Amino acid sequence: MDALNLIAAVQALQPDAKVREQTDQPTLIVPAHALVALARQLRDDPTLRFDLLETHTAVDWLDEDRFELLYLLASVPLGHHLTLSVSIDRDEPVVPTLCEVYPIAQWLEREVYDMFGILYDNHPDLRRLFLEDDWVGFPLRKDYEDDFMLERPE
Amino acid sequence: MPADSVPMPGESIETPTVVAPPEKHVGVGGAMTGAVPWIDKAGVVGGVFRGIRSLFSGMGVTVGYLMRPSTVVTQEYPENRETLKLPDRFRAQLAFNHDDKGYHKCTMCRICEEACPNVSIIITGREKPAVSKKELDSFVWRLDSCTFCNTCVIVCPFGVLRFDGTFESSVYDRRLLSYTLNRYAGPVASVLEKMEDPEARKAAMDPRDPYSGAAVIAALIEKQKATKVSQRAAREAARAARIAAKAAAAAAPATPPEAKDVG
Amino acid sequence: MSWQVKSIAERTGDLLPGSPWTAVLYVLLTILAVTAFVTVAGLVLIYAERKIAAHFQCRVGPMRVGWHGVLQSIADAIKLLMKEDIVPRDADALLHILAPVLSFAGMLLVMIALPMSPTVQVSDMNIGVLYVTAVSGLGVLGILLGGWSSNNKWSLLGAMRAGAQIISYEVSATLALLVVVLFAGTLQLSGIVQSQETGWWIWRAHGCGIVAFAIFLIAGTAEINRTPFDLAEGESELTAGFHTEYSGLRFSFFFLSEFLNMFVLAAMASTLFFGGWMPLHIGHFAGFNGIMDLLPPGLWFTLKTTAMIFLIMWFRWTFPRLRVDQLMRLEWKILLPIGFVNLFVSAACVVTGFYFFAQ
Amino acid sequence: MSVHVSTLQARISGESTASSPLSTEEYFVNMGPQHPSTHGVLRLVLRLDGETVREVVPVLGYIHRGIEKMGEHGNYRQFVHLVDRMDYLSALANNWAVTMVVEKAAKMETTERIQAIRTLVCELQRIQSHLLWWGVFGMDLGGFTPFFYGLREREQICDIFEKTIGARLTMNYIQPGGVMFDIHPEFVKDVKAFISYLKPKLVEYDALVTDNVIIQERIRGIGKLSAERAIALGATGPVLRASGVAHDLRKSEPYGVYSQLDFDVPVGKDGDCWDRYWVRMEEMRQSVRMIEQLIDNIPEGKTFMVKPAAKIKVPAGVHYSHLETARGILGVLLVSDGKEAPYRIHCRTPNFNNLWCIGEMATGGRMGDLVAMLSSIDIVVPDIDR
Repeated sequence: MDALNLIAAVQALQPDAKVREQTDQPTLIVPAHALVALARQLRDDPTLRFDLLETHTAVDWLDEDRFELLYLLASVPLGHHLTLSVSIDRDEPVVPTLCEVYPIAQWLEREVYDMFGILYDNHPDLRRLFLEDDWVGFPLRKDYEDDFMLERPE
Repeated sequence: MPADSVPMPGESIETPTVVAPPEKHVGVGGAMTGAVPWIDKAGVVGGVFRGIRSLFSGMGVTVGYLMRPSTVVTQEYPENRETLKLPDRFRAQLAFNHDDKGYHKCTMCRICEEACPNVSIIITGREKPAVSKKELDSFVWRLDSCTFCNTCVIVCPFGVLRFDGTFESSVYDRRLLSYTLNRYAGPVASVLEKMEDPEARKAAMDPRDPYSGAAVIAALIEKQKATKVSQRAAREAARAARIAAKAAAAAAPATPPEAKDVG
Repeated sequence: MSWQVKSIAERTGDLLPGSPWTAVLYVLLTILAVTAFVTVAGLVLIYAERKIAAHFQCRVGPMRVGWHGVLQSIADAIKLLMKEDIVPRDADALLHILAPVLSFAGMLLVMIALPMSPTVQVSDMNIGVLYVTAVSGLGVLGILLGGWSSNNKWSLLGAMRAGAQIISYEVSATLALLVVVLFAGTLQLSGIVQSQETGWWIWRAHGCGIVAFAIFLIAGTAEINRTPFDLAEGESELTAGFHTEYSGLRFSFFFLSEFLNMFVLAAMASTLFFGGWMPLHIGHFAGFNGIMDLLPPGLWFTLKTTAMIFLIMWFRWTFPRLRVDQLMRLEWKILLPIGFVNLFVSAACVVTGFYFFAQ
Repeated sequence: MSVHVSTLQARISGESTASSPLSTEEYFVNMGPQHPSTHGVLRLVLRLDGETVREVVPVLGYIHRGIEKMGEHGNYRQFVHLVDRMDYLSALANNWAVTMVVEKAAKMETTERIQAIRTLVCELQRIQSHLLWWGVFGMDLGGFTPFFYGLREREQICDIFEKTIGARLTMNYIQPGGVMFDIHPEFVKDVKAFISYLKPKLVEYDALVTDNVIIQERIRGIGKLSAERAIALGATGPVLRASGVAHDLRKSEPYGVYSQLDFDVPVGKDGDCWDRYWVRMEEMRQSVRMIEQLIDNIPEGKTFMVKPAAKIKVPAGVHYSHLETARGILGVLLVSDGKEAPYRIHCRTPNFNNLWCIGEMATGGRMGDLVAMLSSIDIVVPDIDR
């Protein structure tokens, strides 16, 4: 399915979804509360069949005071791709988990929690993935400061 | 696309595949995995014999190598130093290209320093250039942090740098891993070659010790320490200001209703 | 011709006829002889294993210490002696220390019963086979204790595997030994060797010998914990199994006894199935037998044992390891039934006298 | 709302789930971070019942280096050499993944020659990676000798790389805009000699390992992963293909010159360890096929399209591209704000997702099986931790 049809098909499922500009793959901005339901529909719809969550990560838009969560979905049998983008408030970073739809999300979300401190609602096993449990701060946030971090001399 | 023509996982779109691992099962008929009681399995005798034959064929492979000492591939390293030849492009140590007279072409443009991903190249200039505008004092290369990515070599516009295959670079003191690559401090080859008087040339050049890099780095670290203190102070001030601003922003909407109540 | 069997015991008696010190001297001489032999044989075996393994794998092995690394084993021994001897804090210290000694002692005790030539045998017991089977079972005690006392789960897993494995395979190995005992009609090891004067049991017994030999080889390899049955060590699974927590001298005790057990296995296999020090004889074909007798019996024993050891090494450097449940199935479902059937068949052979050159 | 942040300690101090009176007490054991068959510093906390594995809790991060954070502090060209250190056995493919997304985003042009060289070296490296895996697989199953045979052949590929690229492991060869060097004059000859050397060796491998009855008994039928579960768990590469899903980006979304090459995608049936083994062995043969087609047909052309020192500007936005390494799909997600350095760069690494399957595979198996499964997944730990 080509990008335009794909976007139309998804928007039929979730009318709130808006197209995100400046991307090279079809990307839709989805409200956080609609995420799980939409993902389940995307996975189960026989014409879409997004059965593979290829990756999930976050972007810290410090200036706009929000986190953008990116879910890269792919369909193994049909071979098309779709990115879901969810923006959440930087001060209250809570988003529903996708673990029930895509089991792999359990690790991917743990990584994002570890690096960005985004909390996943209903996640069965939310803890840090790479860093130690007592690590302070979330390293991939743009305002993370670490005295040991190497800096390029001017 | 109609739903019934959607391929199932596994029968993906027009991909020529080699399916099915070979059916010749050389196992002993599941006798050892316990999936099937071994007596019930038909052809168990054949399976056992095929299994034993497979063991012998494996033994044949290994003994074949034992019998042929010519297949030994070990290189006994310090003994084969004479014959050991590394390829030209092998990246082991960064080196300066000095011409026959010992001059180099480095103009101190610092492109390599900027291109280096992890500050393994530190270039210092001379305080008082004698002849040309910019003169190289020391070109320090840190082997201890270099990742041998070769970027400095390909970005250099004058072909000053090269990687050579001198791979035996272990030392007992870590500080000795900072090399000064240029043999002398002073102007580039093009400037030196214009100077007619050999004595003047010599005066413009200052010999450099290859192991003096450690001193350069130590000085740099001292300088960075000083700047880091001030930088940290600035950072903390900015952070405090940010927090204050946020608190103020949080307090701001709360204030008017209070005022209202009072009023 | 018949070989005169004369053990060290008798020789010591010749040395000091009628003296009460004979017994003491005998014990001292035995200890000295066996210890010296064990040490030298251990070093040689370790060197041989490293070299043979290397050439199986297109390497050269130790090359630096001495000519082609012949002194490598000695250098390693010195290194092991100088290493720190660690007893883990929460380990059962007494048992931790005792375990390698037990393992080593089991191996040493077997060593005294082996007939290496008509004149080189420490003690020629009339229950030799029974003694060897019984005493070699002592080694498993050392392994179990070592794994249990280390207070390490990996060690414990390795020890439990080893215990289950060695005890299981002991059954098959003994069944295979019994075949030869049946044919030879004696438990005495020198007697078994003598009984092969007209030919080795491996070919005289109409296939029973070959089957028994195969079972003995498999079961024996399993008993000495070598690949493909090295589950007790299981380097890639259990890091080092029962000796994970051992270092220095104590580790070397385990190590040495493992290698010497391989020698014991090879010596037993060659004694029982290949005539031990008995040269290759064919029935009463005196001419051929005479030519074969030109080589001294000690050399025959060495050659056969070396061949056996090489075979065991060959297995190790070719085969992968079995899984623990497959190991048990191999023993109880395959080897043991075959062993029993083989025993009955050979008993029938003995009763009917249906084998080559039966007297 | 039920957001509860847990800790490792809480995770592994669960109660014993012994169900029958015969079952023994369960215990936890740490496999790793230093363990011979975790291939690096991976730590698996195992809940064991005797020899039976009840649960696997992977604990990651022992070699986490923050490559993604480092990427935000340098320019695009400087990021390329960092990804060498992720999956060090497919360093070239990693280079290519970053290069691909940068080239796609910045709309840089390449020549046929560049693409052919990239494809060629990546296929060589796939063989190299699978050879090492083959050796290690044999070693994990207790046979020591395959390790040396595998490394012996791999050494020859490393020598070829050494000549052309100048490095053996961390190459930094494929750059945005081209490849760092043109191929060495002896490259074609060396590769041909290697291919004719490798073919009989592959037959020998079958005699030594593939057909071996012990190997067959040990890896058949264990670690099964159905096609649906493999996709749901995000597995890619040989792990996914062994489960019967013919998903290979070289076929489905061809990059480089793969679309001009004739090759098959090996696919397994049951998704057990044996299928994974077989798929990798067959992939080596397919790679040999590809190299044979390509080696005589490297087109002429430039090998570097831009000046190496030229700054790369990527337009603002989200860019993603992925390719197939020896272990699965490596995707690079690039979020740019139009500046010289990436705003955020994220690598979707194959091993991360493949390792996640071990929990499902190993439960109920035995200790020895766990080692075989872990080896059949072919993990490279730095690629998981990044």
